[in-house]
Amino acid sequence: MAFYIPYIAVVALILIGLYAVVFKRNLIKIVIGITFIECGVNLFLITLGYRENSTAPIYTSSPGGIMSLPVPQALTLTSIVIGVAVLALMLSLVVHIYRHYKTLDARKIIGGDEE
Amino acid sequence: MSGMSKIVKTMTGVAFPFVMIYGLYIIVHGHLTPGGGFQGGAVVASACAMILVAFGSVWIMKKIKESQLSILESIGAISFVVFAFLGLITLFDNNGIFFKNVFANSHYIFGQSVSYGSSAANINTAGTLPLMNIAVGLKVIAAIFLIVLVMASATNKIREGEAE
Amino acid sequence: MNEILDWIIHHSPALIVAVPLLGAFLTILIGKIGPRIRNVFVIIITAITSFFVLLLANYVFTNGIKTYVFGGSSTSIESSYAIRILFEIDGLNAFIAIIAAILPIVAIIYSWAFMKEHTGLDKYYTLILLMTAGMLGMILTGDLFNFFVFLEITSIASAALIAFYLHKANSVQAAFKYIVISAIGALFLLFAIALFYGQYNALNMAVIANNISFTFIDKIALVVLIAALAMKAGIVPMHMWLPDAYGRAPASVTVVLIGTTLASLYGLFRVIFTIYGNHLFTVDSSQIALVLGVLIIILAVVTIVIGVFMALKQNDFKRMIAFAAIAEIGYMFLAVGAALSTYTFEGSSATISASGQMALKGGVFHIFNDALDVGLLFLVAGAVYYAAKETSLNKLGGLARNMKYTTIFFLIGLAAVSGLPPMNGFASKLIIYQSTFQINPLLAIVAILCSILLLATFVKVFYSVFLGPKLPKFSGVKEVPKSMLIAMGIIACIIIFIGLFPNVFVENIVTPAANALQNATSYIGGVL
Amino acid sequence: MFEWFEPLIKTLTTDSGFWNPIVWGIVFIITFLVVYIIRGMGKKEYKKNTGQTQVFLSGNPEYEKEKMHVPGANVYWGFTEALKWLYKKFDKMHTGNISDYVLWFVIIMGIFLVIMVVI
Repeated sequence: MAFYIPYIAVVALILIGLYAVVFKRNLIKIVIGITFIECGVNLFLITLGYRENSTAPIYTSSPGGIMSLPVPQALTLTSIVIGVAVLALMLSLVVHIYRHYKTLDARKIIGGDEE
Repeated sequence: MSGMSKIVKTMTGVAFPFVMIYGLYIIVHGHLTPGGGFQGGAVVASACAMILVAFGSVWIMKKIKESQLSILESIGAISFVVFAFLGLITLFDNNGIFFKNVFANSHYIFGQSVSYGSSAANINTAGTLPLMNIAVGLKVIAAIFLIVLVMASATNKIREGEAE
Repeated sequence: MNEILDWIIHHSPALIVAVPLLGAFLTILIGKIGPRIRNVFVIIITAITSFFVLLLANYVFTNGIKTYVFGGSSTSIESSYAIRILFEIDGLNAFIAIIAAILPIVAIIYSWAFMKEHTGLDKYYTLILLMTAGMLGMILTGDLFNFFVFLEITSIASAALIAFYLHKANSVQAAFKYIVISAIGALFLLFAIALFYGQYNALNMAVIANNISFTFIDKIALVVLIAALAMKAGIVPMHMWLPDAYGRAPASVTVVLIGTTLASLYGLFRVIFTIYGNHLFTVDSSQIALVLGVLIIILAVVTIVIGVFMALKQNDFKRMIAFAAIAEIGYMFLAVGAALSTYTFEGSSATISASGQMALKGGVFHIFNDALDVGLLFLVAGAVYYAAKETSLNKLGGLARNMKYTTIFFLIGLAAVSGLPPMNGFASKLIIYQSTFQINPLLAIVAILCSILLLATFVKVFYSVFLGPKLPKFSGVKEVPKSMLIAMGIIACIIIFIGLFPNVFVENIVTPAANALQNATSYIGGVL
Repeated sequence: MFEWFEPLIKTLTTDSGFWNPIVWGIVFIITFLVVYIIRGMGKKEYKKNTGQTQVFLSGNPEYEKEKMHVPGANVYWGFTEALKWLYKKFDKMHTGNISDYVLWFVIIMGIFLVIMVVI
């Protein structure tokens, strides 16, 4: 059972993130929701990389037994780096939206015809 | 953003070199210990962000310009791609491959072979990898510091706009 | 000379991505010297990239699949150790890469004059080159995680470019919506990739395709992949970001955005036909293929109908073309869905019926035509905006008197996008109509009716923008500068060439792409 | 000598039809010539610099240029008016709210998931 707890956390994080994106009106909260989804996916990747009783894949003095491939960690790291860039871009766009609309309510930021 | 109290400024001055050195250590030892260009770069950039918070964006904008940081950033990115291109260096023969580690075991820079068995880590190994780590580190330092700096100065501008 | 050419072809998969990447970061440094040198430099970089793409495409169309492994010398991988980054190019990749190579060069020539008045152009060109690199990387890669990374590079660069007119509230909100949609789509893509990795310990598309056994988890992954990539490709009802983004971005950026949308569509085709293809079409599961095909057909019909009807109603030039672009994407999707629904199982492997194969050809052919037609129309819209500083159809009028060449280019684009002979759009739509008529006549009827409505839509634009009396407020409007005319001219020439000689194009380029789409086994064999 | 030209003029065959722009172009040009000849047979009654060149609106005075031009929103007014019930639904769908965009994505994913699981 304990083995499944990370997966439950993954599903919970993704659902919480989706809930925030779909039902929250504040743009900052929507951004936070996306970060939640990202955390869930990253946690999922990390969880997949776990092998019981395995060692780090340093070949020169291996004690033997199974090694766990460090690929998921590399993937997660890449995903985090991309996440930082996306987060920075989203927040700076939110700053600009606030400058134009003087509000962060998603229902009021709907575009429309050019003035 | 204006600066904070004198206590904060002093303590930032004390802590800054240690954080900086730690970050640079992570960058340079990326091929030996956990870490690498991004992680170390993020640590160094957080040191810079600490300075930003303590001394204020107005003070720091006098010392350093956005264009300088963006040049630094593109130099980091260019050198990364150039190191990747170095793999093609064996011209006109199909042994060269993009991203090939040409410096490994070559006895040039970072070119020593790793000795077999458990031993103390030798920093002078792994060929192109440490060089790429340094390039990535440079880019990450410049980029994250630039993001934080621009956002800090943007909030400054918004506040000024509201005051008008 | 031949040696150099061989060397370039051998390394071209890497160079195609690396050259624009290097150029992107060099642009910032070169921009310090002067704007003219920077513009020439960017044009040279994109021209070199396009040249490499053409060389590679030529090689692939004559010699078959080409693989390139980064940092390693052997081109194949053992199935147990499949973690190296690998580019694999078959007919389909090469076909889409040609489109992705044409669009940026046109956009950059166009923006020489179009963007002249703006500041921050160093970053503009950097981002366009990054977008090009990301787009080509998405198309050429044979690795799923790599696909995700390039998708994110493309999304970030394009979101920043959509917000280029920072002083306009609409551009900023469109960019925000685009980045939110891209981030969510890409994260679900990553989730699906993680599902694959957890099951098969592989990230390589060919290895996954070889091992796939269509378990319950694979079904979830398929659903997530289809939904995420369809959203990125602008399929109704997940299309709402597209008119926002296309309509508010500068016209030169929109042209490259079309390429990124098509790259996502390519990803969708790759997932359905290659990753799942091996299982779906070699094991007796034609029922799944049928259901998948019917689902895709439903989405496609909805896409065409809603795209066309919404386009008819719009009063903003660029937004209208954006909805028309959605309808055009629906046509490709319709053809592919129709082909998918005709899989029949015989003996050990499933085969697609003759009309299904024709539909596939039409769909693939239409990808190329759509990119060119819609791209040309967006460039015309940009030219009108440049000359009259206005995009609203209610305020424009009588521009044909002052802008002769732009009007001619618009007429070419109009004829092509609504499928009038002898433009390229007619050839591909004819194939789609005829093949879907044999699969189900209703589909063909819907397709033809919507095509007529598309013509009506653009006749409205033609009337309200270019015809009518000479309005006094536009009396000072002049023809746009040469660089913009050259950019429109390049696309118009390709459109007319394909329109006049469709068979050359279909035989030499489209057929290998359509065959590659059906042949998952050879894609797998290229690596293992 | 003209071998290079041969593949260019080949007919595009679909499995139930064919399409050759060259043939179409020839037919088009011939039709154009015939129409042009017939047009040339007409009378030349048009005279420059007379009342014939002025705008004639049943004897009413000519409006300003701005009012003479029908703006884009009024083209196909009848069509959009007749299909108002449909357009109302479409407008309800295109709210422009980012949350709704994501909601559609979730809905489509859910429908696909249900269908795939049932099979």
